[in-house]
Amino acid sequence: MRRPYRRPMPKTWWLKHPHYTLFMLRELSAVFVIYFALWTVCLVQRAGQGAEALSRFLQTMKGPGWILWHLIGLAFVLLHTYTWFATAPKVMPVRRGAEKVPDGVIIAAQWIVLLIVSVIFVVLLAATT
Amino acid sequence: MADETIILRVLRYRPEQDSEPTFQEYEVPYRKDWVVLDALNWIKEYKDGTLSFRWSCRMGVCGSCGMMVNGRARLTCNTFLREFYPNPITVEPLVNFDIERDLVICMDPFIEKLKRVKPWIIREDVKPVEDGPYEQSPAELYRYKQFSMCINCMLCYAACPVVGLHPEFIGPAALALGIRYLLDSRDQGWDERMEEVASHDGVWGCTFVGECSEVCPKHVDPAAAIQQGKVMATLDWFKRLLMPRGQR
Amino acid sequence: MAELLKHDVVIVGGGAAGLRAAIAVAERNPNLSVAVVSKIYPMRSHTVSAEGGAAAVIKANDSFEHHIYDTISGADWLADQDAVELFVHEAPKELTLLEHWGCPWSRDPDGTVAVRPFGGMKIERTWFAADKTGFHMLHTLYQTALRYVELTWYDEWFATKLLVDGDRCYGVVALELRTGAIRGITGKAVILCTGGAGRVFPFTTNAITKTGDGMALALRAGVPLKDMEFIQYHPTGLPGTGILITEAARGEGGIMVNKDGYRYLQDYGLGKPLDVNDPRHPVKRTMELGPRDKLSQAFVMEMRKGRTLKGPYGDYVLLDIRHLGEKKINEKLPFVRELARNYAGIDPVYEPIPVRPVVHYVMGGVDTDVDGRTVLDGLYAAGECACVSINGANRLGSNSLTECLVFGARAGHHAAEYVASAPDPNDSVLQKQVEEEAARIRKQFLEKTEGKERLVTVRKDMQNAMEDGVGIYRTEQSVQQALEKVLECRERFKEVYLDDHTVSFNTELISALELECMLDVALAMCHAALARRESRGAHQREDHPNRDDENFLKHSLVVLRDGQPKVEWKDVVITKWPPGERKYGADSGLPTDQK
Amino acid sequence: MARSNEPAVWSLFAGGGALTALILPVHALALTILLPLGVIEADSEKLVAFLGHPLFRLYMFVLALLGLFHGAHRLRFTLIDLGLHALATPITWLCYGGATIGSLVALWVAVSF
Ligand SMILES: Cc1cc2nc3c(=O)[nH]c(=O)nc-3n(C[C@H](O)[C@H](O)[C@H](O)COP(=O)(O)OP(=O)(O)OC[C@H]3O[C@@H](n4cnc5c(N)ncnc54)[C@H](O)[C@@H]3O)c2cc1C
Ligand code: SF4
Ligand code: F3S
Ligand code: FES
Repeated sequence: MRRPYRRPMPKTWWLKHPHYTLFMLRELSAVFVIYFALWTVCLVQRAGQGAEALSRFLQTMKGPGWILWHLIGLAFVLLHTYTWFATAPKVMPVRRGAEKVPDGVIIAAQWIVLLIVSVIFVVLLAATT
Repeated sequence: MADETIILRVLRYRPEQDSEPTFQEYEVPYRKDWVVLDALNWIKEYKDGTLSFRWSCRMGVCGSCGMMVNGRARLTCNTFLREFYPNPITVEPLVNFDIERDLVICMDPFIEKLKRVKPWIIREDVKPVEDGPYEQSPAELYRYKQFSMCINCMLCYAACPVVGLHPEFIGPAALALGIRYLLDSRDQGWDERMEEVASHDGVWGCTFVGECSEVCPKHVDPAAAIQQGKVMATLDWFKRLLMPRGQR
Repeated sequence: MAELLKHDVVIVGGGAAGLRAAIAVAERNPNLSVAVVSKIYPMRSHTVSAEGGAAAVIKANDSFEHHIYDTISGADWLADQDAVELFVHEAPKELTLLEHWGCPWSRDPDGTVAVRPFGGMKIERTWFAADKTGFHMLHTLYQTALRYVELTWYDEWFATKLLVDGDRCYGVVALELRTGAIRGITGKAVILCTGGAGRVFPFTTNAITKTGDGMALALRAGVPLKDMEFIQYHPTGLPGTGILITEAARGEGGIMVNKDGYRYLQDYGLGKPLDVNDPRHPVKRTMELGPRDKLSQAFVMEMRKGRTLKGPYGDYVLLDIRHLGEKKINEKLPFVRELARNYAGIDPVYEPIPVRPVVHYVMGGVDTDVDGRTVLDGLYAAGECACVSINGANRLGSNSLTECLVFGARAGHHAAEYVASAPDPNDSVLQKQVEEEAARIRKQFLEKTEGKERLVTVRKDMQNAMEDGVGIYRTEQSVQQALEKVLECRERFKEVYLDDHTVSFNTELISALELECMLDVALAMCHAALARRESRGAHQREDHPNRDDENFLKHSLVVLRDGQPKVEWKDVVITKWPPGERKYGADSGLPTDQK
Repeated sequence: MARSNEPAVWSLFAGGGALTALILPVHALALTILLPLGVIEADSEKLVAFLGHPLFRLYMFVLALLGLFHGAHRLRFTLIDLGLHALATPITWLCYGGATIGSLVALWVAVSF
């Protein structure tokens, strides 16, 4: 005689273990990726309306609410970066012969690239403005 | 030391008498070198012969003793009591599977999924045995070796929320196995196997929660296998898109 | 009563032997319907825990002659030489097939299959997949078998009895675990591949499932069990759990020392030790690479001299692989490291591993010929539950996995041919037997209302009796005592009362059925051990310390005649290799050495 | 089972993930925080020139395209995983549809500068 019992999956499954919660936060970072992308479109659009419009826009963004919001966004973006880099060696393992290049090396390499890109970005911004 | 004990809270479900699972507590002698499985066996042998669970090798290689120990999917034959002592230990059957009885889950869906990825060497030209083994360099071996270490313990299925949310998902272990064969230099079954691996229920079901690899006792890293499978499937898709049928 | 489940061939067991047999039947005749009955899911079978490797001649420096000689001398000349010859010749083909099916054999840099030395071998010839050979072989076989639609899988069905009509075997009675249904699974041929019986002893490398079921089923059906007195102790099991540390650890250069750090094996006719840093170390057929029986016996001698270490789980010695270094250990022996860390609490990279001899393998089994045939038409056996015999008085490490393949395949092929001409079964006769067996099980276990014995106490008493009486060294008296205790346990078994009287997934019932089998197997072991009044290989009678080819160059056969076990004898087949002295160490005799 | 066309969106998701992981930290920090706060001092005219430079407009478009598809892809699965399995199809349309519209807007802003 069989009567298999099916256990329902609770809607709050992602609160059951810190790993799942972290996963949800990682996925949530997508909201801020979208946000920052759209924000940038707005920024350029304002710039297109001239220096004055742009100044007004930036003036609004100076408000503490906006700054706080962007800081939170930045934190999520960093979480995205951190998790994305950490998974790269899994998605695209690099091999030298039979040996796998250690994950740490690949992760470190990405952070170095990030650093270089960031410096270039800031230098370009500062130099031209 | 001989008198020390530890409490095991064990989920019981007997289809002939219970309408739903309930917890039962057992007080078990505590030994530093006992694993959870030893405690369960002690219960079965001396206290309550009606408790059912699966096990065989007791050395972490047959894959039959997977259960939820304090909410985590573990092999009970290498999960030591000392990790929890003196706190009670909760033992439940693996989640995301139906309970057959007590700690025994129904494996049918898993076996079906294993078959789906065609986990065997597919060849157009079969080499006669007399001509000896295929050559495979250590480097070629290591491309898939890690993904061939799976003991089918299904801990990853219990850990993966997608398996619970979306029962058709082929799941981490079976996909890792499919990818193991895709990566094997001796295999020529790429197209056939890709039909399943690159399907909606295949690698594309995975949202990269990554917990499958966290719980895997054999470091198979099915999450990595699946992500590599996504890359393989994507390259393959573009190739099919760009190349006319005849040239593939 | 439910219908019979009808097939052409019924295979009992989903280990290496059973799966190989299943594939063999399907390949030989795709029109046949094959049932694979296994009490656990096939990939859980104990083959999965085999670590070290599988032997077959593949390298240019090796020869069939060497493999044959190593096997026969290792067997202390009790192996049938025609069988060994055939085995050695078919071995490379079988391992190659496994390679073609995807087995991830470890490789040499040039892409050919790598080999390692094992105990008792003159030339290294053990194919391996790191130290998880059995695991990889079993999963390769299972996965390959999944492609054959001819196979019907009876996973988690427990075979309790052979169906016999007249002088032919027509299937089994089996219990489906999850429903508790007891059904007849019929076919014109049955291949028993149920594995060994290490659990008859308290301290074993074997999984809980190795309870000699197939041997007991055959014995009850009147088929003889051969050479049951030969029980292999593996010299390196972890104290307490009995978990195996593979011989490959020594094959790669590991050494064994006693409590004084002394390589004691040199005192027991196994040659002189070389320094571990000497490039010639480890020397084959010497010291740590001697055969298992000799090494286990040496341990007992050391213990008697008080030169072993004492631990909570009895005496032990040390297996030291530290000098291999972390890199080599990780590459060649990762599982050894994992097991030692988990179950002995030490890391072998930094500390020696505590080990002691532990029951590992039953050389004996269901008496078969080289095609797996038994004296009962339609009944075949292969793998550890069978005795062909190639293992004689002591199995050579890594021959057994290969044996499962070679003789699993042969049994499968032969059975596929046999069913074409065998007469159809008489279903009503079989149906009646199924009903009787179902009634027996219900009456004896499920519907019983009282009884004063607990399963575990009977089992433990039997196991301890066997360890005490039929261990590494035996005497007439010790075996006699064991026999009496086993008989007593059989009586007490009738008084066993189960807690569980339900039908779905009743694992307590399964344990009871297994114990019933073990009691029969233990009985056969005792009778055979009493009858063989000589010392040979793994059977060491202190009251008869020498080998006696005059009287005992014979296989023992235990048969049930009118319900009573009787010991009969059968000649060993000697073809080209007359019995000689087993020599290990510097002067290990080899035909080629004499040239 | 048939092969899925998921690679079409997945490649955008993966490209977007990589790009945003690399550039968004400094991008967000510099443009959305440091610039408004005046930590990075910028003359408005020059800033307009910088933001209006064809290269920056191209960058803005690529960031929007890949970023939006990356985000849409994740959002889609997150919503489904949170229990909206039954609405999988509309969610999918909504997410990628939104990303497409957003990308078109970005293209228009970039071109019409
Ligand atoms: C720890 C360990 C390490 C080893 N290492 C090596 C090695 O390195 N090299 C080597 O050559 N050999 C090795 N051996 C020996 C070798 O592994 C075994 O002899 C071999 O695997 C036996 O295979 P088998 O197919 O006969 O049986 P098993 O693999 O034991 O399979 C038995 C099958 O029978 C089924 N079964 C049993 N009873 C019933 C029943 N009543 N009803 C239904 N089904 C039933 C089981 O479910 C199982 O599927 C090792 C053994 C052990 C214990
Ligand atoms: S991938 Fe790991 S966790 Fe999953 S079944 Fe295989 S061994 Fe178990
Ligand atoms: S946990 Fe599940 S979602 Fe993917 S990465 Fe592992 S299969
Ligand atoms: S009992 Fe085999 S893995 Fe635990």
